[in-house]
Amino acid sequence: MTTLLEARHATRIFGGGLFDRTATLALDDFSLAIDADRPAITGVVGESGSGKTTLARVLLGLTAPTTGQILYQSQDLQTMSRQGWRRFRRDVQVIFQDPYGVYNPFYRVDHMLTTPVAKFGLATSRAKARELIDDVLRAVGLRPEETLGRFPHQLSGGQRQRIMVARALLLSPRVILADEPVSMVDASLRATILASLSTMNRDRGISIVYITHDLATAYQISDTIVVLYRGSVAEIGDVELVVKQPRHPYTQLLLSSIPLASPERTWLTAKEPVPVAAADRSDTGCKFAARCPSVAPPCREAAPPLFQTDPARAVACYLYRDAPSASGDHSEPGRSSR
Amino acid sequence: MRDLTVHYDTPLGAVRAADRISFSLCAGERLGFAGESGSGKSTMALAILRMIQPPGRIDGGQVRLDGVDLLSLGDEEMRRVRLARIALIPQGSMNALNPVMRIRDQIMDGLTDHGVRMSRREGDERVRELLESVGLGRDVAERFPHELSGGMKQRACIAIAISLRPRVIIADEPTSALDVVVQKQVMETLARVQKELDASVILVGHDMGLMAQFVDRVGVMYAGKLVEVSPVREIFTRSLHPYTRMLIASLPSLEKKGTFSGIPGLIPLLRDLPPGCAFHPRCPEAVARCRTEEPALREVRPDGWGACHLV
Amino acid sequence: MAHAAWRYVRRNLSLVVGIVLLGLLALFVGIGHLVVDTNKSRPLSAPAIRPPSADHPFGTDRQGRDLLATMVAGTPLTLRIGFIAGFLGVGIGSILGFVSAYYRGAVDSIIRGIVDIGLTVPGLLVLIIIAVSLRKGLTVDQMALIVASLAWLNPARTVRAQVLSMRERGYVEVARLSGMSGPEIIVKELMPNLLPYLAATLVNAVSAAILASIGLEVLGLGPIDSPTLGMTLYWVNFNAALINGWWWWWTAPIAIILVVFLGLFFLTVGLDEIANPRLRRVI
Amino acid sequence: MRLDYLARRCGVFVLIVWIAATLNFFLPRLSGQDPVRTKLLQQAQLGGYVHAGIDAMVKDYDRRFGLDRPLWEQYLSYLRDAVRLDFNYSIANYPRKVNEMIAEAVPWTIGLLGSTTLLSFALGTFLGALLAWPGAPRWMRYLMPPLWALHAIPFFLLGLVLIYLLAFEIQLFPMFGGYSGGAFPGFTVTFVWDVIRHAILPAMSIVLVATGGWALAMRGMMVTTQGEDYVTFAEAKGLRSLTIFTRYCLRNAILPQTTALALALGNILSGAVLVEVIFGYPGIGTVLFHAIRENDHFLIQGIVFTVIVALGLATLILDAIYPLLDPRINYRRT
Repeated sequence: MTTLLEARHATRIFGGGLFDRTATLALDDFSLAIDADRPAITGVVGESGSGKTTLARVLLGLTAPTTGQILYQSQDLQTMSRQGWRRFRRDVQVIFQDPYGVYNPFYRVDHMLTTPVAKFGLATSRAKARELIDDVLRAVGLRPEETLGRFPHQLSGGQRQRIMVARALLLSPRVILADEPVSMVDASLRATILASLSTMNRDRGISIVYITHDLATAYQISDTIVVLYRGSVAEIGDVELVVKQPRHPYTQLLLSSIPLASPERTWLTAKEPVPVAAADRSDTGCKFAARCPSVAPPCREAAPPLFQTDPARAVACYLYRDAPSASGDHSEPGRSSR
Repeated sequence: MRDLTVHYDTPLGAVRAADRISFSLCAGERLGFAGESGSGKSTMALAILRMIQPPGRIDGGQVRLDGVDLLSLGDEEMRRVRLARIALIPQGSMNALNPVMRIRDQIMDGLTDHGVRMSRREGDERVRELLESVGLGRDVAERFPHELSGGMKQRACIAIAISLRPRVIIADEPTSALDVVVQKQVMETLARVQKELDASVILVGHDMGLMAQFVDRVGVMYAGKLVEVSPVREIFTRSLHPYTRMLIASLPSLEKKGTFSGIPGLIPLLRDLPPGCAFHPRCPEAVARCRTEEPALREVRPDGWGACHLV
Repeated sequence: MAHAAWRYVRRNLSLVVGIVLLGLLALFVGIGHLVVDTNKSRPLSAPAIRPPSADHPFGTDRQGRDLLATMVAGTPLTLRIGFIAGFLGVGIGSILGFVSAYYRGAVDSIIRGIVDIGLTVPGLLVLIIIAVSLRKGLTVDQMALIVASLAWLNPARTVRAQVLSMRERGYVEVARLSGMSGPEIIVKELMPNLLPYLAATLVNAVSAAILASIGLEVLGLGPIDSPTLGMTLYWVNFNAALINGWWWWWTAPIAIILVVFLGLFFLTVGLDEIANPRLRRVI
Repeated sequence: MRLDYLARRCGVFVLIVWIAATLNFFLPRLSGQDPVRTKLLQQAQLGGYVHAGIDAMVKDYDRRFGLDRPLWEQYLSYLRDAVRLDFNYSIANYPRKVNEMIAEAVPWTIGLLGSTTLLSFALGTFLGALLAWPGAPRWMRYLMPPLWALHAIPFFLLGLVLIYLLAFEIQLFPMFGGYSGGAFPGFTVTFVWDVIRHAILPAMSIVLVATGGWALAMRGMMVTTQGEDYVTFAEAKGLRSLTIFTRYCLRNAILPQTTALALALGNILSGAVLVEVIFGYPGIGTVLFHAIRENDHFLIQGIVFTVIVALGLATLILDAIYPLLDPRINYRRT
């Protein structure tokens, strides 16, 4: 399997400089591979502070990992040539979270689209460029004449986010990294944008990394899910397996906490609220130990590796230590284990 | 509440943010108001507490609490009603706590400004009691807001809100920007505290899942108007308004994939609303009448109110 | 058209007042140069200590200078010092501010360190030390350079703060991902948003530079033989004009200096309002 | 955490002291030849009013900063003297020592500068806060424009105008000096009253100008604070409007105001120097003015060093106080 974009034991530590003793481990030995042959949508789910955004920035090459590597077409970003970077910048695109901060107030929204066209020489003439831009706008459900020529503050959050998706589409990339693309958009529009993401994957063969805190939307459009907890992978695997039969206690807690929009009342259990343990940032052992209902002595000693409990799912939890440990170096989700 | 109307003066003319909202809330009941941004749900909630800041102004209608119309009270009387009889729980995403004051003082000043005189010892005791009732340790009293997590800050706000045992608690998107696990803990605390006080709760939000699991009745708002008020069970089984049905359909479920779809079109601008029913441009079941005549909110079936010609 | 102009004036009142004041000043100096013989501003070119009269509208001073000529000749010199020092200061300051905010790292901490400490040190005293050391016959331009040597501190701080806040915005990241290089981002993405702030900082720097130059001149460290406003005040103090009741000698320079500072001040406030409209509600 | 923050602030202070001494040493030497030496030699050759001290000083100066000595050695001996606040003799009024003259002038400047800065800061902050408070009396509105316009004028200009109006025309206050000529300095009531009468005009010229600035800044901050979420929640808690005004708005708006004070000290002092010169007020400013006139380099360097160090100390004190106002400071890296 040739990999397109891959993170290999990527770790990122912030702070920890001379004076700053409080080093925060944003990303801890994270490995993920995006398959080049079968473009899929990989959902990365995690709470705030789980390292989601750091992961996005590391995969985009905006932040260098402290240890480990990020490879694009098996070339390490750190040692890639200028030519390599230009190709990387074109093939890996991004959709940011905040539709308000992404637009330079000084320019009309067209600036967001014309810049990549000019910089990457996507069109030979202005007419060709305009045509290209109109196509991608229509592809995301926007009418060009209603959108172009306007200033950012004249458009709604939903419209602006869709222009952002169009921008990613413009460069016909191989991978799109969507960092919480719909969390600041209204529910009614959320589905439309996610639908356009999955059609892009299906029709144009673009692999998508969908990073979100919302497990339900991840379930709807992803093929594979990575559950992230404080920088390390708790559970990774096929979406149906992970959501329907969650193995890791944290995934179970996440799923049980989501209020379902159905008449049956199962969510508000009358039991005493779990005493909120002060998040002790113990360095050793499993990070979830402090909040885990089935914590055991081994959990506190060393962080559990990934155990391949099913052909298409691995769990980092000692409850499944008798399962074969997943190939630590290079865990491809959705592939039958060796 | 009877025909409450709120206008905002903008450079482009007055915008009607809440248009003739009417509903009634029983003691101990949990009433939810769902709607997207710009639907006027927060405006309506703030109007109850008469906290509409200029350029907004309340133009009409009544808000009666135990028979007393709050809109006719003097400023000082209204001030005393706030927190004592109606309390607000702020949005989860806001920094609603004063960054330079300890939590204990932020609880005590609510009490003292409502004429509650108690010694230092009694005060500390009351603060400890309140903090424990929302699942916070006694040490939180001495802490500053920046030393607490998002969830703990929100529970401190709940402690403040219930400090004078109010009759009504208004929670304006209390768990927005909180993680789903913390959200559940905060909502469990709110449910327990509401039962102990036998207070009624108005929950304003956009998460229909939260509404389904928490409230007894749901009001759905669109473009400043109340388009449906029904018991929660019926909202999810046989709702009276197409917008409610489409709002529920746009929620991603965890049962089956590919079941959720967006609502076409754009959220209308309040300053130039379409004629007739504001939802008709986006409504698949719209008929000619919808484009001309604005449907009134009427009781279609016992305790089921809808504002749609087709019902 | 008049209505739109009036609405613009009402919205940016401070800006308009500032421009009007400085316009009046420019008019005074412009017409002055046509009408008045400026070399009358040299000593012994008029009878000494004459109160304002027909042939000496602003009166004369003890060394026999015609004060109107002195004002007409001196004002542009003082403004020149202010503008040279102001432009130099903002030029150097914004470049340093940009570099340190955008490229961060060691460069940033060095520049930030110098600026923070530099601002706590009273500028005038350092200028005094410099001026005293250079003692041999200062010219107006040398004066401008001396003042400029510290004028870059404040612009560096404000520009750095602005760029730091802008740098975190999403559109800088998107620009980088769209293939724009560092300098390109500075010019195309950051610079346009920064212009209103730069303009306000420039006017501030000019005002501070004029104040510093007048301060030095009043202390006797200015270009001794040039008729700048500060030097006139130096001679006022030197000859105790106040005690001797020669009121006209100091009213002229003070009136002009007031117009300069008020004009620049309203200009800064006006530009600040344009830079962030939220401030508009405050005034 | 607190100690780490204070340690860094003291580090900055030491750095300021070192910079003050370095500036004093190197700037004069910028133009190649050492102005102090040329001044001394000039003074010695004058011969007109020969005073023996000059020759002693020249020999002493050469011993310490002789041309044969390498520059860094001169620099080190200069640093040693600076730290001990020993700036040699005052060239113009030998045999008086420089730090003696400074010690005499400092209390006057601290008296004038200290009182006016605190007064204008307190008055301006309170006025600015009131102006932003909806409950403030209506007429306050009209107070803003004059204060605002005054803020644009340099201190010493207003000083000149005040002297003319209130001292020359109406003779309400003395025009000049720190105390009446004949008065005998001492802590008698008459003398103190005489000093106060002399200090009123200089003080007024600083306070009237500075107050406007603080009021404008505070009002801006109050308006922003009133828009904060915790103020909206405070209203929802039914707090009295006075409680909200003081404990929520004022208490938060005062933080940036204090930082602004620390930053403004430098400019306030520069302005005060000029005010002292205009009023002939016997503080550091006038001593410096005469030192410049008589080219008394040792005195100039002494004053500049002392003032920079004093300001550094004031900033250090303000930085030390700041964490008491803002509890978050302990955790946030400055």
